[in-house]
Amino acid sequence: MKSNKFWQIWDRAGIFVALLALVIILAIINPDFRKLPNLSNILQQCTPIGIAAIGMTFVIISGTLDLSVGSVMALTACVMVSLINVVGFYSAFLIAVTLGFCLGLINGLIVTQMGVQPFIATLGTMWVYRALAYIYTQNKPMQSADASFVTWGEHICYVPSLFVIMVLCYLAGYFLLYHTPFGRYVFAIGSNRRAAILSGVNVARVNLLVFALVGFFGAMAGAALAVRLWSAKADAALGYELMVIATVVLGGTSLKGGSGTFAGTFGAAILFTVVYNAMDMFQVQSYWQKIALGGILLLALSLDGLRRKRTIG
Amino acid sequence: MKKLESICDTAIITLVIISIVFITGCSKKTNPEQKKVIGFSVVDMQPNFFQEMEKGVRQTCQAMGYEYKFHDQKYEPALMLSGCENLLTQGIDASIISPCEPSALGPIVKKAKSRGIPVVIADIGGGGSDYDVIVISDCYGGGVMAADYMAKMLEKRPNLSKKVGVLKCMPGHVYAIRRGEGFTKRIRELGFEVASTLCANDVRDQGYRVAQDMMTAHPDIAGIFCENDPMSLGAVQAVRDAGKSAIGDILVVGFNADAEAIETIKAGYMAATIQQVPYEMGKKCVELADQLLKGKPLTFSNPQLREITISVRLITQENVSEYFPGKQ
Amino acid sequence: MLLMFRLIAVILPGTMDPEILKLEHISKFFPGVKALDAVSFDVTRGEVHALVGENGAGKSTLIKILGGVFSQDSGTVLFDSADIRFKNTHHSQQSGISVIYQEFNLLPHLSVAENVFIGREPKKLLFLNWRKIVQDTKRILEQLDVSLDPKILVEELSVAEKQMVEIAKALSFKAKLIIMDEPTAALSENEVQKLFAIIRTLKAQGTAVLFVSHRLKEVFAIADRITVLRDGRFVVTRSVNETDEKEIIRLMVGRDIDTLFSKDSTYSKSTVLSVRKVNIQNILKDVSFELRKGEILGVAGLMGSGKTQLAEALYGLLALDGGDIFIEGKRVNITSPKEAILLGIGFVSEDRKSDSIFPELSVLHNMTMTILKRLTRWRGIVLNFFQERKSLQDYTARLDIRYQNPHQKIAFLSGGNQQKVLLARALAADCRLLVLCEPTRGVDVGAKAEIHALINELAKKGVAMILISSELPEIIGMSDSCIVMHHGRMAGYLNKTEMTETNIIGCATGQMTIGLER
Amino acid sequence: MNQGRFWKLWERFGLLFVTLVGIIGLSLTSPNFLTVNNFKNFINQAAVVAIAGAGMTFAIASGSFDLSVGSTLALAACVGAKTLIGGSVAASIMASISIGLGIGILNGLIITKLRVPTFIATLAMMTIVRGIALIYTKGRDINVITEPSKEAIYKFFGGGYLFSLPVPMLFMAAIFVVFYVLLKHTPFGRHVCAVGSNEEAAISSGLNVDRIKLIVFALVGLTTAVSAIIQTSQLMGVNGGTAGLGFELQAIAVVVLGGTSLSGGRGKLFGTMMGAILVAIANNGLNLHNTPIFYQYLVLGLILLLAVSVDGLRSKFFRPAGTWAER
Repeated sequence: MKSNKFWQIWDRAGIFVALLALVIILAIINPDFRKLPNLSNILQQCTPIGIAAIGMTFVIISGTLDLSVGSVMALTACVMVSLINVVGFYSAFLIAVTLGFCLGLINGLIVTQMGVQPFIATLGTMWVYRALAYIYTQNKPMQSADASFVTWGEHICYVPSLFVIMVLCYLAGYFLLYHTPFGRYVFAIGSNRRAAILSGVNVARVNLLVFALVGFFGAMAGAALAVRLWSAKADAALGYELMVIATVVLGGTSLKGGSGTFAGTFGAAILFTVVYNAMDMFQVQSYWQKIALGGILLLALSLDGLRRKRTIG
Repeated sequence: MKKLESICDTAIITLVIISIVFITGCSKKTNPEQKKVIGFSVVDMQPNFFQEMEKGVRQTCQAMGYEYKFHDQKYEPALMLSGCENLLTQGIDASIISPCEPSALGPIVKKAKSRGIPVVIADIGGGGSDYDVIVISDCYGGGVMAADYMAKMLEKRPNLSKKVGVLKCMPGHVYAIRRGEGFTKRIRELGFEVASTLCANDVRDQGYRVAQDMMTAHPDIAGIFCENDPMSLGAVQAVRDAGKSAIGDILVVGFNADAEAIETIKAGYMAATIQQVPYEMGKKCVELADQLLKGKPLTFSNPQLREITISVRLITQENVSEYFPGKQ
Repeated sequence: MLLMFRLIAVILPGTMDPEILKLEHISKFFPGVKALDAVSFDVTRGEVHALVGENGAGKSTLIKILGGVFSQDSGTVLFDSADIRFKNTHHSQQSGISVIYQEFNLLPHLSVAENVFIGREPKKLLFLNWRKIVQDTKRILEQLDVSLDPKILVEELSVAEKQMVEIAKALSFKAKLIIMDEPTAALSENEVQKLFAIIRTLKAQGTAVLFVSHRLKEVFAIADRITVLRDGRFVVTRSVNETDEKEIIRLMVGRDIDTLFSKDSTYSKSTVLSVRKVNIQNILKDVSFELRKGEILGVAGLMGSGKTQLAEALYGLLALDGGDIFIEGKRVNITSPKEAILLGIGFVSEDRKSDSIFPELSVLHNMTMTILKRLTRWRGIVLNFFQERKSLQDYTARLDIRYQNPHQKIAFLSGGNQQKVLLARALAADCRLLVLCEPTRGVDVGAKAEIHALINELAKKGVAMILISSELPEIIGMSDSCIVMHHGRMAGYLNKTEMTETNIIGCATGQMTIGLER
Repeated sequence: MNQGRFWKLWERFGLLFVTLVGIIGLSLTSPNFLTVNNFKNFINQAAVVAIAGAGMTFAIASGSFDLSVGSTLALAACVGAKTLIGGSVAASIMASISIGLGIGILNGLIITKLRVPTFIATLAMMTIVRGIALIYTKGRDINVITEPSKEAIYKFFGGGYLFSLPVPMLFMAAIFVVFYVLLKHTPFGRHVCAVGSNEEAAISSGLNVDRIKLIVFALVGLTTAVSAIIQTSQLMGVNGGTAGLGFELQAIAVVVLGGTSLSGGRGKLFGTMMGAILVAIANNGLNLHNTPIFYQYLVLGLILLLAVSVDGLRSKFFRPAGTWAER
């Protein structure tokens, strides 16, 4: 029981301990890293993936996956930026988010109504949405004459407004997951689908909503990306889906479903950014950066795996 | 229990943030009386072109006694932004950027300007941002050059048709689009038909396949222009596999003069390529940065765009050995 | 004595000692738990040795050690007079032990034949010898006289058929010792008889059988000796003719338990549920019955008789092709479990592992899953944790569920307690009609008695219940009236007096029909 | 029941039917489609994906999949090409094969010994191997220009003919026959399905699950290496950074297109082959009609979605009598 307790704490806090250690070490050995502007950069740089990871956490807890999130980010971002001139930022943003929600719904419908495995369904839509983004933009970079929206990318005394928004999103997600019946159903489905059905959970509807959430937060992330880049392009966020999934898993959410935490995802999102940032600071050759990222993932999960192996006995 | 856990989570998060702030509190400014730093952010260290350019910048920096900091965008706008931000925080005095996404230059240039750091754009495009100067190799001109050459060669062979094809790079690379435009416009003027324009995603295997399909769709095609050299190498292979020659039967002209392309031309498999001078471009960029730091005035080849164009040259069977003596 | 036997065994290999299996001071620890504490007993050749004890007594752990899943922390296993420490499942199979685990270990996407011979497929050169595999499987199945096509995929089989495949698999080993963990749990009466016949033949051939069951009637019917475990400790080994059920139960539980299966029939006249000529194509035909407030209706029948589907239909899982269901006189059309719950129908499924519990979730969350909507503030948006806790505590008190804290994962609870949590889940949605499928399957005697008492109490409170069970004594003891299914039809509608084992089996096997005019 | 028959037929021949429809449609719309030359083209293109797909089919049948094949292809190709420049053809082949096998086994070890979830393990390996390939080639293209004799031999694998049939096609056919026998008629093949079907049961049936998984991933690596060799010999060169980008998802897609379910326990090898051919034909057709690249993404996505939706709907509406839907 005692060792269990320890591992429980480790499951929840391990990522933060690692993050804390990393930050402190880096801050001590690298003067550039510990500059305030740099740290606020880190907080800003982690927003797109961080926000996208919220939806992904939901979907992974419910025992499935969504590979289309990168494409959703690109498509919604392009639509948003292209519309800013026409309808202004706020309405454009609303439209983009609604679009994202709908794209998510489409994924959900394919999964629940057509009975397609989520991995394949979203793999398909990943290609389709990407294609739509290309077709919509005709590969021209989307820029808006009215550049007022970029003010969202600025800091308030070193705290990036995007990061604040991200934190708010996380609080919302946390509330949704732990304080509403819906959140409880998400866990139920991930843990035992048949039992969920027998308990009168409307599995199809919950699944649908989960995918819609991924789309929604995907759109938010897309918007964040556009705000950071002052522009959007059809090939933006290429391959982000895997990064996002990696983040969620590194945060301690099991791909088997039924268990997971938001705090973990949050920590993992920051951790990845810190690592990237540090590697730039130390002028690590970009080829080695790939290896480093893969290594971290392996390390983290093999620790986990070995532990599980031991407790199984 | 659950409440307790959630509390512990939030506690940890706040702890992290606090500690960050605390650490920054004890951080000190880096002292100014050391040699000046030039930061270079490159599109992607995979194409030879940019590897050459990076070499140019690096070696010139060392030659002129600047400290050199480097970043690779890996063709990812978000990384370009964060990388450049990181360079700025590393206290560079001048920045040279070859942007993978010109339209996303805005925030970077603004940040740099706000710290009074001059920005030199190396090739590709300025995306309408407020940069100091852009050194750009004449991609459009190169396209035209390729068209002229192809026309000239095809005139010599009346038995061939007047159909040509274009292999395009991944959608939306500004420089590549310019090359394509240059070629297409010119070759049409010269009375040829661009029978097929297909994208081969920059890469060799796609180049090979798409070229094959192109030849199937238009068996009588007489020439293929490729917007970069990996694709042209793929095309050459496709032509050879079809039992034809890429010099005689289907003229393949590439762009970039990658080392591999030069080898292939020397080996007599490929007709021509357009040589850019990335090394010189890198060198030029550093010199300009130097002038800007010293506050000297610049002379533009196109003032309103603050543009300095670097001309390109055509490498063919005839002149390859004179420009590239010896093995690469 | 033992030493001598061993010496002999060493000196002259021809002679062998009478024990096939000898356990000496086997102990096994898990983090925090002492699963087995110096357990020693022996099984002689050609004997049927029953191993009984409450859940958590350490039976499963012991079996897993013999099966090579775990290895003991201390103590020795003498198997076939050799001191063996099983490295893995393969090793123990090689040595001549075959285990029928309680939770099925079958491969749904493979055929019956492949499942029987998995890991030991007969080969021609490098390739599978399909013909031999299929023929051998057929032979074994015929032995069991089960009519199954060896080529059919296991995923298409019913629970009982799967159990039969498990048994066939175990037989195919030609093992010296066969361990059966709750082999009859999924079987109906006459399938159990078949199994016993086989066990007797095995016994005659000199194969030893270690028979683990909660059903003492069966234990006494088949076993020669009985070993009782309690809380991981060895209690006693008795031969059946020296003891009786009451004593064994006392030894298992450590206390006396009032007689099982008793229901004082007190139900009012008001009808809760009435089912009229319900049809489902090729599954159910013209099933009709009445159920009054506080009445318990038993449903008996062989496997594939449609009794499970009847329950699922009532719970809105299967759509009806015809017939009407009335609840308190109102005609209702139940199309989903959700609606069923809203109509006050509770459901406890027959397969706890795959259909009922949420293993990753806590006891609390498992119990309140059906009633979350009611435990909320602000029009069902925000969960009210306080109410949630409260409702759990209510039922914990009423059902006497034992757990460490509400956030303990349900997977760590004993079968009995899990079942109680599930009952609580069903009841929580204040239900007037409770559908129980095999409510005491894989539950130990103590918990079983408690659950029966609970059912009684609920009946007194006026809850009408449908009790589907393959344990005749349970049905006869608990229910006020009982219907017997045969090939999707009702073969009998018996009242308290007509409920006898002979009647029920007669109807179930289609030899007679009783009381259908009602 | 009649419908049941239809679905059985569809399961068998649906993909073939669709492919034929596609072929007919294309040969009507574009005159150059139905030429020997073009047939050779798209069969060669199909072979590269299909062969890796054969390995992937095993992985999926065993209930997991491998995201690292793209990077593996790149590294195997790079090493092969480098050795070809220096040494003999045989050496280069050996080099590619051993790299493929090595990475496959490494994957297997990480998954079985370190107990890392397959998805993550192979995802991590994907980036790591890619990084290694880049470092190995210093990010430069490798361009194979050697004496014609050697080149001729090496080109045989990707572009040659045997009995006037394209060699890659023969490779594909051979590998698929072998793998089919392996999967359906050897204990190992059945054990792979067993692991994919129910791992715990497989363990308690005395199967050495770890070893099986290890072999499966080794097979994936091996087939990927073969694909790499064929592609390299077609291109006579490779770029470590760009070769096989997104190849992993393509491979998985063709396997699923072929009717193998990701839930494991079954493998439809010839479906995989048909899937690869179908995709190749689709791309080929779009190129012949001069369609922009991004419509190819669109078509690929839609084909995949349609194919799997049909199966999904089938399983939704036709389930065994007396069982209830799980959605």
